[in-house]
Amino acid sequence: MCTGRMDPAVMADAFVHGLDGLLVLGCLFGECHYVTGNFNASHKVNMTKEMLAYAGMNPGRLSFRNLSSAEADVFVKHVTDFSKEIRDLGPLGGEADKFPLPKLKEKLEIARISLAGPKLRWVVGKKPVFIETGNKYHEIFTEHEINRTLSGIVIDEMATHSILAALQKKPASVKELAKDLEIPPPETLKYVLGLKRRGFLELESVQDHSPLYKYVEQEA
Amino acid sequence: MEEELRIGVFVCKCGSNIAGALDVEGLAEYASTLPDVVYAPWNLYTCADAGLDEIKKGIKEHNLNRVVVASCSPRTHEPLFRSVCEEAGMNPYLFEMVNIRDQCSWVHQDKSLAESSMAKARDLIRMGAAKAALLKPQEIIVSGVEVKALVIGGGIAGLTAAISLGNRGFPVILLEKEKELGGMLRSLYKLAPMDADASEVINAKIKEAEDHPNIEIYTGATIEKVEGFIGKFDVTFSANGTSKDVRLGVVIIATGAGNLVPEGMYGYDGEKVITQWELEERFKAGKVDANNVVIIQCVGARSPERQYCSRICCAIGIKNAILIKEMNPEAKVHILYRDLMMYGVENEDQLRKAKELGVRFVKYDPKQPPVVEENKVTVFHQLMGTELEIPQDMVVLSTPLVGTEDGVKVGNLFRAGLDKNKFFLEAHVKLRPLDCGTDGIFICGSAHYPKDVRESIMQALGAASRASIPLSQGEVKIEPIVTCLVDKDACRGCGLCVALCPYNALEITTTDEGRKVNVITVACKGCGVCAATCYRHALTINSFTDDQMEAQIHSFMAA
Amino acid sequence: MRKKARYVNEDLCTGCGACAEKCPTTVANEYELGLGKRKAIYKFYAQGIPSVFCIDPNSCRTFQGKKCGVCEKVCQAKAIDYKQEDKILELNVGAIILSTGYDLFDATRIPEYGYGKLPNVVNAMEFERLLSASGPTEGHVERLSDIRDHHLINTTEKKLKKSTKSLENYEKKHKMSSDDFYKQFTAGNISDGDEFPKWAKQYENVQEGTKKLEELKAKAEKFDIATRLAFIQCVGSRDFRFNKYCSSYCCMHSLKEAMMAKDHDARTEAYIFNMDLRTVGKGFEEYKVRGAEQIGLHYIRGRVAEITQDENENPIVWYEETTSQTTKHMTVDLAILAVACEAPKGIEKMAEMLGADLDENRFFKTDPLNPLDTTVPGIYVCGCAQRPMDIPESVAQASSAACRAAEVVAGG
Amino acid sequence: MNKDILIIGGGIAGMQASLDLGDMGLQVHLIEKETCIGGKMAQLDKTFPTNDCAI
Repeated sequence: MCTGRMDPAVMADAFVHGLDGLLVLGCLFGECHYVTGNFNASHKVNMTKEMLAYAGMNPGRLSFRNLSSAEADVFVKHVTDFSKEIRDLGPLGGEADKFPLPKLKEKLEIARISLAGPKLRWVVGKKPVFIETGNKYHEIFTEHEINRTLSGIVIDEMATHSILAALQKKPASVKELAKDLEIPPPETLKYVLGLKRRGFLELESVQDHSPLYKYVEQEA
Repeated sequence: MEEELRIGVFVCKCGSNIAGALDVEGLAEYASTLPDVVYAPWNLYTCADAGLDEIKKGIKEHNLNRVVVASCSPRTHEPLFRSVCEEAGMNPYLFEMVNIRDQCSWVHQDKSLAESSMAKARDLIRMGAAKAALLKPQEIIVSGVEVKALVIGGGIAGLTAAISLGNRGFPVILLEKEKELGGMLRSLYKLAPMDADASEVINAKIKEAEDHPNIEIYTGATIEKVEGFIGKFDVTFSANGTSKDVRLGVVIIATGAGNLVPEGMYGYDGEKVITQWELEERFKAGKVDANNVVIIQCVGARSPERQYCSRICCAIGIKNAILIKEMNPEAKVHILYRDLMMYGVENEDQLRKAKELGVRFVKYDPKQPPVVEENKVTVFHQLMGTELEIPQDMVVLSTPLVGTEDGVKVGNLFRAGLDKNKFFLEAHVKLRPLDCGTDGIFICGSAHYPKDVRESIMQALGAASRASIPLSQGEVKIEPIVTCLVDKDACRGCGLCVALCPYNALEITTTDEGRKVNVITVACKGCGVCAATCYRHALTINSFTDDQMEAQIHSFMAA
Repeated sequence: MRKKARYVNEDLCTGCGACAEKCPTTVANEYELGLGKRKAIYKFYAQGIPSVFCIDPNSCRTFQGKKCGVCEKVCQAKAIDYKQEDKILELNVGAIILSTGYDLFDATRIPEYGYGKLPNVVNAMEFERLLSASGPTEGHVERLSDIRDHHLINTTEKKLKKSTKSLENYEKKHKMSSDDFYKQFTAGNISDGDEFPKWAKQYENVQEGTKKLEELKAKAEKFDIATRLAFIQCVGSRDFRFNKYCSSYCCMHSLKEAMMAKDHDARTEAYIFNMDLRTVGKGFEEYKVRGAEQIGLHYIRGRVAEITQDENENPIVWYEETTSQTTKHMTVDLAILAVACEAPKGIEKMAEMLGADLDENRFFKTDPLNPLDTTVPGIYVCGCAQRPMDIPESVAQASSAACRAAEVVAGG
Repeated sequence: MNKDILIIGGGIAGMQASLDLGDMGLQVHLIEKETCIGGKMAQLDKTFPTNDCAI
């Protein structure tokens, strides 16, 4: 097995369960035992890091570093350095992170669901293909372009899944959602309408001229 | 119905290796309190006969259906423990190993930190047991091998490899892109140090291959399509206008190398300023009558654009200098060099012989390269510190061997990697110098790196030896730690996993239910990139599933 | 064929190492080329296979007729068997592969390099052990004279402790301080009893030892990692007095060692004295260029004429720099000799036994067009038994030799 | 004819030859004068040009 096996959702799951730091150590670039696995791993770790940071976690808690199996001293250095960095950050949900614990874990769980979802996985999975051989029309993208796209998706996914999670608890209006989730109301409306169109939400009732939306159970 | 979990944890003292730093009895007691653990003894040496018997006895007496050994490294001991579990009637893949020696007792020997080392050992054991609970039985994968080999390239390396495999009784198909067999040796004159005639050497080999009952030869051949994997490569090639499909077990790549044409360097014109290869042709034609010969080494090599040393050019330059001197002792021969790469036994002899014959050696600095002019070469002699003017009526440039586009094509077809100089990459520089990263494909000769005749022959025999292993076994056995499609309904046949797989181990097939991925388990190495990427979570890796990893994490956090 | 007795039952030994921990006898370790120590019951190296210990009868106390048996007592696997005997095995085989390897050139044969006399002149293999994290210095490159002095400090301390203890005994017995006693004794006031000269002698020992220890410790305070390194190429190779051939791998070996040393300590300045730096393998030239441009190794073209040492036992390397044609010298902390690869001792005997010819360099004779075949059909050769070569070439050649052998015994 | 093969020397070359032949299904006898196989390579710390560990 290779660092390429590191599933973004599994990494997020670890933090949801209260892990304070996660260090992924892979082969040196170009010397991967599984040819290209570590490149895939680094793309995934970077994306996961961005997602979790967006959810409020200090990005220093997740790190990807490289070494060869012959470098015992480098291994010791990486592990020692990283444990010191994490000790300095303190436990998850402390001052280093944007939110205190119960809220941060809720946010991280939404990040986990986003990372397990198809959209981010698809784009980060395609990243090496887009950079190296291009898309169907042989358009080759720069890493910068892909990363910009990914950042956009991170924001969208986080918002979408936050809305879904909130509505699973109880029906709410766009105004309420926008306030609770700290998303600007026009954006919230856009996400809600999109989710409604895709059949994730439906109108529950109208109160004070505001429509309330509720979550629609999805068939497997 | 799910069978009840009964986990056995065996904690090893490893003499004092583990017991010296950890309280093994305490760990065993701790293990017995873990969920689903029904039996947790400790052993002095779990790997010794007594310890192994105890595992077998434990499985029988306590009806264990999962076994965890907390001891040393799975690298060395996992196969042993697995086979013991199997002997006791358990599926060997229901075994899990925890490394509390290398990862705990050896690195945490500080007695003052004994309590935290113990905590870490407990974490490791708990995580192992949590994973063991989710293990599923697996079966070793066996795949047949078509007893037939393909050799690509009919030079000295390809011919030698084909003959050797043929001698072992294996049928061989030999493909050569040119109309004639022989490769680079056909254009050479004499071979050093044995002073043999290159044509005689290669012609003898060609005859031996052509007369060999086990070797089928196709010249003018190009490979069009390659599918499959070790044991079952399906290759389509065309030779002289007809197309042919064959199935082969193994492939030896011996596509050789090309010669760099030094356009624009040192006034190269192919007339008065020629390459070593053109000199060889003139030798063969008996047309060498120069009296003042200047040979320049490292032309187009060891430079920023082509950093590597081509290994054999010094020997070729000196061999040809000797030939000129032997034909015409009055001729003045200068070799302008940077370092004389005359490694080994015979090469050093050749160098000495050249000096004895009066060949002059001038060391030049690449920062002040020689200048070739009409009838003279000017060079700064690095060792004498003076500028020399050497009269010339022939300049010979020693150019490196270079990787070829044909090689790149073959490499792409077989998914065999090449380096930036277009030479084939070996699986491991030191330990697997003849194997490609892709199983069942082997390399030899100058396709791998510039080589002289002796080295090419040697490597060809070595590649034949490596290739004969799957052929003589008749099957390849593969650990079942491979990708598997766990959720066929989820798969949409998008092909993302196929694009990312470094081993060509996945393919999209059209089934009654639409496009679905198919895992070619024989080619899979179990890296898991596909499983971590699949946006539908349809793929996983046996024995490293998301569930198992998450169970370990949860168990770790549960402390 | 003689299978030597290990005096340890291979089937029972688990390789735990309890025996070696307790063994009272310490001797120089061949694996560390004498730089380290091992016990009389030992494993050649930590990761060695088979992972089974063996007893060296030449140093084991039991075999020397002394009382011991410690290993037998501590071995929980009951694997110690002092009565094991050498076994003669007879094998009938269809083919033989010779992979007898090589010996390192004995650098004492070049007296002007001072190997064996100057403490800080080592050979490349010894330096390899100094670099190794599992080696005698745990990877710290120390001058051998410093290692020797550290060792000397230890032994002196031990001796001193012993002598001080006996002084205390005398003091207790005679109720007199040793200082007083010695004053009286030298003044001739105390003379009777043959114990007193011994006491006096012991007192002198302590005085002397203390002084020596202080000196050594003061010296040792200045000890540091050896950072100025001279690598001397072609020691015993490309040399008409010894081996005229080129040993092929030493240039790369020295480059690697220099790079590793620099990696261990960034202050390292490494000078590689060479005739030609032969970097002919895949990636080798690139390695050399990287060594010079990125790592900052110094390549000096010139053959070293002599190595002497200064008052601090630092080697002084005398050489002619051929590019400037001047004689120069350089003081370094360690001089590392890249010694030649030679056919091993006893090769003639083996060759005679097998009937295979050796070439003028004592390697097994082969034909360049049949590079694995010795002069005897069915006997093949690979690795450095054929000629000097590096690891990948040895591995590739081993496969080739396997192929030739298989052709003979399993051919069509 | 006897199909066994004798290999004299358990260094890297001897070990590789034995492994290859063993994998081909042939009976190999590997003999080594020291107490462990491994030869000179086992004494090396790292190897060129990749600086990989030797053991």
